[in-house]
Amino acid sequence: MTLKGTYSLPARRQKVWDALLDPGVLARTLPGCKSLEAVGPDEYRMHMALAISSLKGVFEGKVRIEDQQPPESYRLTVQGRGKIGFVNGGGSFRLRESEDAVTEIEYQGDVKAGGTIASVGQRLMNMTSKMMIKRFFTALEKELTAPV
Amino acid sequence: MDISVTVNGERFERPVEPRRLLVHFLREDLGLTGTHIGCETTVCGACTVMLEGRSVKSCTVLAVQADGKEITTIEGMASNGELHAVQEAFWNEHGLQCGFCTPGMIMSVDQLLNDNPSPTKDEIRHGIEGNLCRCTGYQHIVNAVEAAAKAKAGV
Amino acid sequence: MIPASFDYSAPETLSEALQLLGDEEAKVLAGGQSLIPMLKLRLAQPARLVDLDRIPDLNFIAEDNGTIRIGAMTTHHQVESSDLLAENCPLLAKTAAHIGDVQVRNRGTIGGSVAHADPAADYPAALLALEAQVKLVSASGERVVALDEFLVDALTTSLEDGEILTEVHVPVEQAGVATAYRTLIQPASGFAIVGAAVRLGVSNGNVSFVRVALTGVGSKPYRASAVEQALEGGPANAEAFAAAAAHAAEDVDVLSDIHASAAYRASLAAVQTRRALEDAAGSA
Amino acid sequence: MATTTTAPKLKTHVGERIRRTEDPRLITGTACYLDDITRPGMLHAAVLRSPYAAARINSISIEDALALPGVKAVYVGKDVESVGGVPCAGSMPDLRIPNHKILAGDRVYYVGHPVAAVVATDKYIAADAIERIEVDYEPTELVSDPEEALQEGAVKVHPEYPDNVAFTFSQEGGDVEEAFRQADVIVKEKILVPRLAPLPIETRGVVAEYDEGAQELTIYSSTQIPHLLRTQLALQLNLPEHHVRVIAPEVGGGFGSKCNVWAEEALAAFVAMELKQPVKWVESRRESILVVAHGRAHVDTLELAAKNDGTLLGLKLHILCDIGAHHQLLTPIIPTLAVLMLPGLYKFRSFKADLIGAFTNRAPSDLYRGAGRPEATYVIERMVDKLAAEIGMDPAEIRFKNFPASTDFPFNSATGLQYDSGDYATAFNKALDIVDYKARRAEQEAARAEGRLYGIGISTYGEICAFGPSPATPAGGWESASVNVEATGKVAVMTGISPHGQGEETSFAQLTADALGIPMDDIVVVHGDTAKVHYGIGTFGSRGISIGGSALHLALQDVVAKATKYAAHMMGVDAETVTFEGGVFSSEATDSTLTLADVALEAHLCRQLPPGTEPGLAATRFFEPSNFAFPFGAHICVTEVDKETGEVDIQRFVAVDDCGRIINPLLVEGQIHGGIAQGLGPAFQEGVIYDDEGQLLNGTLMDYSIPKARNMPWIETDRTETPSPVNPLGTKGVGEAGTIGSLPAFVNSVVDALSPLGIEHIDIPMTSQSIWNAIHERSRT
Repeated sequence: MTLKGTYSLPARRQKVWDALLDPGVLARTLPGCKSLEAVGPDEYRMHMALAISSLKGVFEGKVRIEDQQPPESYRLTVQGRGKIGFVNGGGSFRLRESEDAVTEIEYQGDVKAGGTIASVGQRLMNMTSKMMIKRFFTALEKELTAPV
Repeated sequence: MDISVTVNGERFERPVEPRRLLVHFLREDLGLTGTHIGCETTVCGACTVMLEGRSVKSCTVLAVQADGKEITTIEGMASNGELHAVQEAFWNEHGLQCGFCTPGMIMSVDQLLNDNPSPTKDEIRHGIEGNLCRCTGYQHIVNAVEAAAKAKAGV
Repeated sequence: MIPASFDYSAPETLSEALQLLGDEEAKVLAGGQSLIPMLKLRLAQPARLVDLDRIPDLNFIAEDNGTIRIGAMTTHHQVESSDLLAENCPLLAKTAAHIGDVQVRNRGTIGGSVAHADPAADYPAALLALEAQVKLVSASGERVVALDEFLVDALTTSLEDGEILTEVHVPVEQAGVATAYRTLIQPASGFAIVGAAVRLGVSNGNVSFVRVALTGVGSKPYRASAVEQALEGGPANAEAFAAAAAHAAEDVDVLSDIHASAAYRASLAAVQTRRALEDAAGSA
Repeated sequence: MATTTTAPKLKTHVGERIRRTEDPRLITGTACYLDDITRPGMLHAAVLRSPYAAARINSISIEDALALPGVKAVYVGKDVESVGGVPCAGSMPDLRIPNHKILAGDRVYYVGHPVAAVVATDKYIAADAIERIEVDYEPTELVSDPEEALQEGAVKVHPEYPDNVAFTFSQEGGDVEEAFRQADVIVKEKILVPRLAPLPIETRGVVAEYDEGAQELTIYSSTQIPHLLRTQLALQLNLPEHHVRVIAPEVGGGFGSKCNVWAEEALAAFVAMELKQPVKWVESRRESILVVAHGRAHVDTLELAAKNDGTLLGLKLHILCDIGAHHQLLTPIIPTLAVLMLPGLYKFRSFKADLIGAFTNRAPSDLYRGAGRPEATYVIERMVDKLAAEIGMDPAEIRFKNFPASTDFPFNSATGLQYDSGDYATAFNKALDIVDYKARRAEQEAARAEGRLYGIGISTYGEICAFGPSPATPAGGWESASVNVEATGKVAVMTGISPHGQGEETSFAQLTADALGIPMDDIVVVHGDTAKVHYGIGTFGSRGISIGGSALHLALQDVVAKATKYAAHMMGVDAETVTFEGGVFSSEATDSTLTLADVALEAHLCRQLPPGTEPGLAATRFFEPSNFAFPFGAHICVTEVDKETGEVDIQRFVAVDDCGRIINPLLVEGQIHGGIAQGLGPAFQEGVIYDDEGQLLNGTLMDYSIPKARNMPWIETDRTETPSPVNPLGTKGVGEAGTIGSLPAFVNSVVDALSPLGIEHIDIPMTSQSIWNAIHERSRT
């Protein structure tokens, strides 16, 4: 399944970039992320507990940041495995700063699921993925606009 | 948990795990294997039974939810050796082939005719959409429902 | 398929239920027609289920002062076959008849459905068109919120931890307002690919009142305000309906899945909205 | 003994609409299906399946599962290495059969591949234990699409082979190149026939029990082929066949999916022998959709050469069959049947077909109702329609033009089959009359003038069934039957046929009642237990009545001959003077008569048997047919398509079928209706969807859509009866006809409806979305 879209954040591009690559920020903003620990350069092990209504899944996964072109673009891949199957996602993020210090993030990526979630959850896949992205950006926006 | 359920007029008391599905309780704990399991997602209707007089899919009801309630299964449809009108009609009209969906189908048809004693063909098809049959193409089932309706009305 | 273990309670009063829900891992069981399949697939593994079925005050349909209150544990079948609703809120009764199949309607409840917030469920289209409200009760009090605010996103509501949806409120239908619900369903699940609910009042050939809401199109059912605005006060004829219905999926992030692409859903949203408007106009 | 004065009615059962004798147990819930079986001390098994389409298994940790109270054992691949692999009966010269282990070894090849099995005292515990097994998978590259699988440099499903070709098969008849040179018109099309889940409402299941003292393994399996399963299990487990007993209990539908030998059957047998406790495994619906061999799975490329007057000259075909990662029992054989039946009902002068079976990282494909014939009929019926449109000829007329005449039979098809008997034009005319074809075309013209999309679809189909004869059937094409007239006068019929909904208990009792002149209530039809009946091949390919019924017919003749001899002896007359009618022996030589029961009792008591005759009144016969039988018919479908939503309203569906002589019209109608439902499913709703990672995306009945009551049109049935000369009953078979005949009628009707928009073909399933897409693309350009 392909996902793409744009999201505008009220912050300068460098600030957004720094946040996006900050494991501390990621740990707080990735939906369901319980812990994120570095296992290599730009590579993290992640423990996720996703909960949407009564749907619940615990995933162990890997997050990798690749092809960094600061502060313009990078690729993010996420792999998660759990009892109800696995989810692999990869996407590119492109950052553009407009006048009045607003940064627009354009993302495009693929999400692939396997196991139970693939064979029973198709109806929910698209909407939950979109929801995850929305949750992520909303959390990121909160993070960026929080008073320091 | 201990539950007490009246099935086909007989009261049963059994301990069950909260997660035990009603269909497993009926089939395995009470030995009433006429109710079948065809899917896990509340679609096929093979497990249909009457709970407090309304048809339900017993794979999507917990046994504990039925505590203190009354259930009728396919085994309770015939009485005193006489087939129920719906059973008789399914037999006469060849409303079944492999028979696996049939008990659930009969329970649904009973519900349908209780709600609407003289349904049209369209109403019959609508009334049994919670029951999948892979053998008959439904046509003889529709005939059977019409025949049962007539028999029940005494015409 | 077999659920993972959980504890089960079937309280007989609401306050007892609220107390039991204090536990973070507890989940309300309100009919179970969506929840139990998820338990069986082990996509949901709550520690405790709190079954509302034995609380007597949650199953009723009553009218007072122009508002119809429906208890959360009222089944779809009860809504579908209620004389009170058939007379005073026909849109809701006919929408209930579209849900799932007979067995599901015998077991599934309006409160369970609304709180589950499935974006393809039938009820929300009618309820949004009816500007319905839901009553939410917690140990610390109760609140009544508009359904539009209650539904946050797919499978997500503004229900707080420890809160229970106890009632759905809809208005007694106004005189002279005709209603219709049109769906195109996904043939396997019976869920709406697109469902459009319409309330339409016409006087002197012009639209005097209109409410349009859609389900299945986006990740959240919604009021199609652009359609309503295009119709309000204008002529109630086929051209106007078609022109207005074209706005049905405007500004909506339309869902796409293996059953229907976003383009198809958006097109269906317009077609079904137009047809529902025509149905309502024809039945008035 | 009284003399009867009025002649008894000779045939009171065969040909009558008789309600079924098997139904009382089915409508009262007292029938015993597989999951209804319990044995003392029975354990419950659950299978852990791969979530990956291709992966190496680095390790499997089972300790957590074993630690769960109630768990008896956990098995992984290495534990069951002594058990033979899942068998495949194909025999092409270049056939590659990878080792199909009953549990994966160090690799998995498709999503759903069995990886481990848990055995516990309770199925709830088994389900919990499955979740506690930790498998360290290392995903590897994979190929999910069959066309990609054959590309140069494609990922290899089985690294031990140089490419993904599982087998090839070619056939040629006549001079096809010459035909294409002579052609006025050549039409081409690429047609996809998606994978279908067979989906009987009862999933698979097996109970295995081992009697250590008797060394007897008893396998209860929801199977269509108990004897073939016994043979294969004996081979897999290295047991003498007579130490294996297979029982098919009440079987809740099969549609070909239970005409197979499954890994789980051998697994359950192995576990029962290891643990010395009975064990049950019942498949979940999700497993069923995921791994029960899917049917069809073709990518067909066709070219049809013809004259401008509609004369068909030649056909070229390339079939790519996606067989999945492993073979099941008949995987390579099914698409070859499609090749053989491709000429359909038409006098093609030439023909050339190439078939490639491709390995992919998907679940195996194998037979599903119709098995090869729906694929063939669908594509040829589409191509004939396409040709008719191309040359501006009526699709009915082009069919009449190319039928062999009824006097041309036996008719040799372009692929070398000999069609036994037929009268295609009569059946077709009957269907055209019922639907009032001319009136429908006029209605179409009027509808089109209003801009409505109204279509009339025709399918004149032929098929091959009543499988035998043996040299052309992989497992043997014969069948057995025994008749035993018991001392009480009641009759037991034992058949090698193993019905699962077809109603042979009734139709066999009808044959027996008429042959012996006794009421059906006095007859018991026994089947599905290898310890009770002679070896038989089983129920598939509409062989029940034609082959099994014919064996019964022969055995009944033997019994009557024997009884006549005894009766003559008892009456003291010459056997030649004895007649047997309506269950009564009489002779003009004397006034006395004897009933069958009188004779049966004497045959058991043996007080006055003729010297040199054997006691008892029983006979066993085996029947080998001389050829396949070739049913045919015409289906016509009238539809209107909703331009805006893509929904299809089926207004009429007429089916005129000829399945040879008919034993019970009620049962034949039931088979036709059900068959048509399984043609409608793939036409509009069905088809498993895989993504490019080999994940099956519609794995439950919430997403995989089979017809519900409201999806089915009212079916108007009629028939012609052209007896088959290849068996003594003259029957042909009807199990597949509806499925084969209806699909092209549905599709041709929708394409006909859409043709004013310039649409020439639409692939199945024709969902409202896909029809909307086709309309939408046209209206954009």
